[in-house]
Amino acid sequence: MKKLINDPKNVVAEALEGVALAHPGLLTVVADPAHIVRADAPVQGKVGLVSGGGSGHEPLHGGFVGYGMLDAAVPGPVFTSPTPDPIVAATKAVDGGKGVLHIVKNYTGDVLNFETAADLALAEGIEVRAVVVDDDVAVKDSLYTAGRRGVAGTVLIEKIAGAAAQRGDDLDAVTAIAEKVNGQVRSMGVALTAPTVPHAGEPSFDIGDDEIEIGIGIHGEPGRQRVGLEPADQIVDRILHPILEDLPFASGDKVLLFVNGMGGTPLIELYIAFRRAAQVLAEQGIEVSRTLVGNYVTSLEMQGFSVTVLKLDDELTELWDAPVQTAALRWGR
Amino acid sequence: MKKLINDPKNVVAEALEGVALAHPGLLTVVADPAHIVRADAPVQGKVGLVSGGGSGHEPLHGGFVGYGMLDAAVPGPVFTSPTPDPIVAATKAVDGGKGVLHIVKNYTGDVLNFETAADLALAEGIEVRAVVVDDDVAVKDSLYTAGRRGVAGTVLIEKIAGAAAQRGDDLDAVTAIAEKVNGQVRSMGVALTAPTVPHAGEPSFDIGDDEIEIGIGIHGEPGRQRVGLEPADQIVDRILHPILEDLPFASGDKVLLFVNGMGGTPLIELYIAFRRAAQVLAEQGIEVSRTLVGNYVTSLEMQGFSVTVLKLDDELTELWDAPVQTAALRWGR
Amino acid sequence: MALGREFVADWIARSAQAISEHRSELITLDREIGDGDHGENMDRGFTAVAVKSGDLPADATPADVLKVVATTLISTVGGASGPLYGTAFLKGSQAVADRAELDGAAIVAFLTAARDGIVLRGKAEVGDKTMIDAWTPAVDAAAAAQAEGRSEAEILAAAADAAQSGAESTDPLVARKGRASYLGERAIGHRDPGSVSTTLILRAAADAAAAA
Amino acid sequence: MALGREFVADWIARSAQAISEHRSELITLDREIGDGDHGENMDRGFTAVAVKSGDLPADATPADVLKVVATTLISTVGGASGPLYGTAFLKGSQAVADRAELDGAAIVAFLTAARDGIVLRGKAEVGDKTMIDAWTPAVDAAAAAQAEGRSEAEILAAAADAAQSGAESTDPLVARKGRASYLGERAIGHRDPGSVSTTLILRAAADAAAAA
Ligand SMILES: Nc1ncnc2c1ncn2[C@@H]1O[C@H](COP(=O)(O)OP(=O)(O)O)[C@@H](O)[C@H]1O
Ligand SMILES: Nc1ncnc2c1ncn2[C@@H]1O[C@H](COP(=O)(O)OP(=O)(O)O)[C@@H](O)[C@H]1O
Ligand SMILES: [Mg+2]
Ligand SMILES: [Mg+2]
Ligand SMILES: [Mg+2]
Ligand SMILES: [Mg+2]
Repeated sequence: MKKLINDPKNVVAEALEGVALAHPGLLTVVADPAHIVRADAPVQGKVGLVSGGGSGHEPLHGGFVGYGMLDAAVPGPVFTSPTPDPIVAATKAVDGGKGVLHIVKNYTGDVLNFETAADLALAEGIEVRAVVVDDDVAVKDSLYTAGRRGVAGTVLIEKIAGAAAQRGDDLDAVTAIAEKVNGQVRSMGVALTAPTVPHAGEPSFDIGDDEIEIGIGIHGEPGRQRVGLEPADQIVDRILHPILEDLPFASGDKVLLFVNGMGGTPLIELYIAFRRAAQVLAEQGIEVSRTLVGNYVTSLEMQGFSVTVLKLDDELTELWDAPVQTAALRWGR
Repeated sequence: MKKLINDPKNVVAEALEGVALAHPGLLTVVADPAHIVRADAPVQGKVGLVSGGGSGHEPLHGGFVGYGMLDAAVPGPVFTSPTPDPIVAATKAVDGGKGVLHIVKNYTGDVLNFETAADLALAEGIEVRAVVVDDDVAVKDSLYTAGRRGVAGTVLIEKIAGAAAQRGDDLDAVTAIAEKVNGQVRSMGVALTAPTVPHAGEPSFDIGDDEIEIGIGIHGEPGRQRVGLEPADQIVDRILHPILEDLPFASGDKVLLFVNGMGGTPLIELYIAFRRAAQVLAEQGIEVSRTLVGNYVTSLEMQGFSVTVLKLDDELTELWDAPVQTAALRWGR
Repeated sequence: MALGREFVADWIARSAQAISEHRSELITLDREIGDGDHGENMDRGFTAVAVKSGDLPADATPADVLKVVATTLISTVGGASGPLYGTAFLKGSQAVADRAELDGAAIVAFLTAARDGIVLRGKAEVGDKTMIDAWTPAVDAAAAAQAEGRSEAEILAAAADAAQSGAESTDPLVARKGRASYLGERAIGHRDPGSVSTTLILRAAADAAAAA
Repeated sequence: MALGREFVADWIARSAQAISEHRSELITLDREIGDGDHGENMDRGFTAVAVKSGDLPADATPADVLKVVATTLISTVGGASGPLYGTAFLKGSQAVADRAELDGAAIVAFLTAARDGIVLRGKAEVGDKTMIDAWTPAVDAAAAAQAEGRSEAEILAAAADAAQSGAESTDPLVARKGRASYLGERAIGHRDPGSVSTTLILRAAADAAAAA
């Protein structure tokens, strides 16, 4: 294992110290229980947005704390859901009197820990709603699974719900927007290599030099199929078609196309993937009206990428375009 | 070799198609001879800024084309300087009547090709200046080398000179600002793994599982020393001290601290490195008044990072803070 | 001989020890069909439990200790197993809240409430390839042993043996809950990590009771 | 027998062939003390040269062909070697601009001007571990052979042999120009890739002359 760390036990704590030093004025880091809040939290009269989950997916979620997006992020240990305590602390820290929305990726651990935290926050008089993100079409949503996972679509939900909260929507409305985005966004990912969790010390799965893992999760959970290494265009086609068929997306739709790097894939390769995805959408008469390319929801140093497609309407487009000022996503101010 | 590409021969061309599709409205991509220009180029009455160099360092340089930064970027093949033709084409495309500044990283190939291009542009009546960036303290600047290399400090020069051009400074003034930043910025990098150039098919150097390369370049050129893997804090100390001694930076200085990822290192690890660098500067009485953390000058999928320190004054700070709108760096609009 | 607070303390210490010794094994199992953190999560949790449960006043009851175990697990383990084991110990402690010492009936009541708590939170059934595949046979075996009038140590040994077989029974299964469910058929041939940690904890209980 | 346009065409074809055959070798050499692209750069350039030089009118002189080689190398090779080889062919072609055929004196004039062009752009001296370590001995050997009244083929063979020894002489050197200079002592024991490509091109010239 080759990592730029000191001690596997201190990875999250030391990185949080770095985050605090790198972004003063934008956010405040509380070391124990670990969470990150907007520098001006709580914003009175605004619905608070809290997200969180295991670390190792940076910039998710801490990189999205700030004006127009999240009010707080709760980082667990690497690839492990945070416990309820820091979620409760973050929820209290951002409550501006209009209630708090939890944005939770659909993993048993995240869901259970956020549920417990919501109960505890409610006991302290804070109104809490939750939206459970499940955009990953690689997992069948059936009685026989824990349901679809929450992956890169989370960023889009955090941005758009964050804009709704920032413009003053109430808790019901912000929750409804978040649910709406979750209903219209679909993702799927591919890995070329496996990530190595610091405390585990070895790669999360073994993969041959000529193999790729289709439908990979963001925690090194193996995907749904392993195939031989293929040209980029074929790989993009493999994951784009299940995405388009799932909603389904149709000719005439306007969409946001998001090609997300998993951490270890060079940006130049992400643009090659973006090119193919945009070409396929154009062929199907789907209009790409907004775009995002880069490493936003990562899996440590894993090489790979995911494609996310969100169906847009005027309202979602306007909320996407609204000003945002966070460490990882910024425009309009 | 495991890459998300189609054919090694088409990597740059296909990525440029992706860039064009991902950032319409912001920039225009010319396929042959390959270069990227601001969508609104040439901006009349503004000094034009052109940079370029081998591909594989994305987002450098194409990700910095836009309002307040570069007017054009000229990507060569992976890790290979572009030829004069596209540099001339880019120079002509951005000439708004006030002359053009070439920002050239100090490598023999880049310098020679930009020189030839400048001669050709001059022959067509365009006034061209060049600033040669050489911020890498890993290389001794002596008669016995090609001189210090241009590495991550390039981003800071492009941003600050870009802001000077955007506010209307003339060619002499923009050139002077760029020279000033180059004179006050120092960098050094470390690699944990080697990058693999698509057409080469194997890693640029061999490195053991327990070794790191100190003073690495951004093209897989080996560094000045190989040592055993160490805790992150020690690695940061190893590269930060030569940086601080070189200028030298002194107690009371205000600086911009930039921790740059080489492509394959997770953001969480970059923040651990940032933490240490900020601590050391604080101990030495150097005030970190601006910060940047992320993958800005990469070396394909290489794991590693560099530290850059720029001495600031009020003017440079103001230019750094000025609005910028590019694919990879954006604030204020 | 009914089991008192010392038993609970010894059980916790032995559990912490067993989890720490099997940390890598649990990581490896979770790496194969999950995300490779189960050993780390449980080790972090039980290390904290061992510290926290030492801080209790001298007159604390078994239930007091078990409640501290619950809240400590909830606030330190994270992941899916944190809330599940936390709820198990919380509900279990509530089921024996009035006892100064735990007799066979109390042990069965504890185990039953613990298992029910996990089901309440996680909605898993036997055969879903989760820790429930260890807990439910353990509860059944403990109840049967208690009905036969066995000692507390024998009841817990029966529970541990049944948990062990239950864990083994997960090998051929496809998972329907938790992260392994994403894998479909590819989970076949791997043991569920949570069922193994459950076995370790119940075995620690049996050993502590035998030594009491 | 002086060498005409067919010789130049054959030289180009043989150079392109040799560079293509040694592409990986040049990449490996450059990988060791540079950035691993020299074989790719030269192959891209000479492939283009082979195409472009075929497009010339029937009455083109050797200098016309050599000028196309120069501009094509400048606009396709990139890196350090592109402008250097481009300047070499440009200055060389200018030195023989007036000849319909190249005799021994013209060949020496070409080689000298080519070498001087590289020095003008790159400022390297013999011993700096660059392609100049092959060019300068080649120029000297060619001049000596021409002074002795040797044939064009013999002059070029002498140049190629000297370039070859010159390339070998770079092995023990520390580099003072180009990317290898960043390596300091670590460049010792490796051959400069540009001196090897220079040898290939001069050997191709000698072979073409011998076959003419
Ligand atoms: N819904 C559930 N009901 C019961 N047990 C579950 C459920 N989901 C997961 N588990 C148990 O949790 C274990 C995984 O725990 P752990 O690895 O610590 O958490 P995570 O899956 O969040 O990484 C599984 O092996 C399984 O026994
Ligand atoms: N200043 C110089 N003078 C002469 N030759 C040089 C100089 N710098 C580099 N070279 C030659 O160029 C070769 C490297 O070419 P190449 O790999 O194509 O370019 P780059 O170094 O830009 O990657 C070196 O092996 C050396 O022979
Ligand atoms: Mg986990
Ligand atoms: Mg090169
Ligand atoms: Mg797990
Ligand atoms: Mg090279």
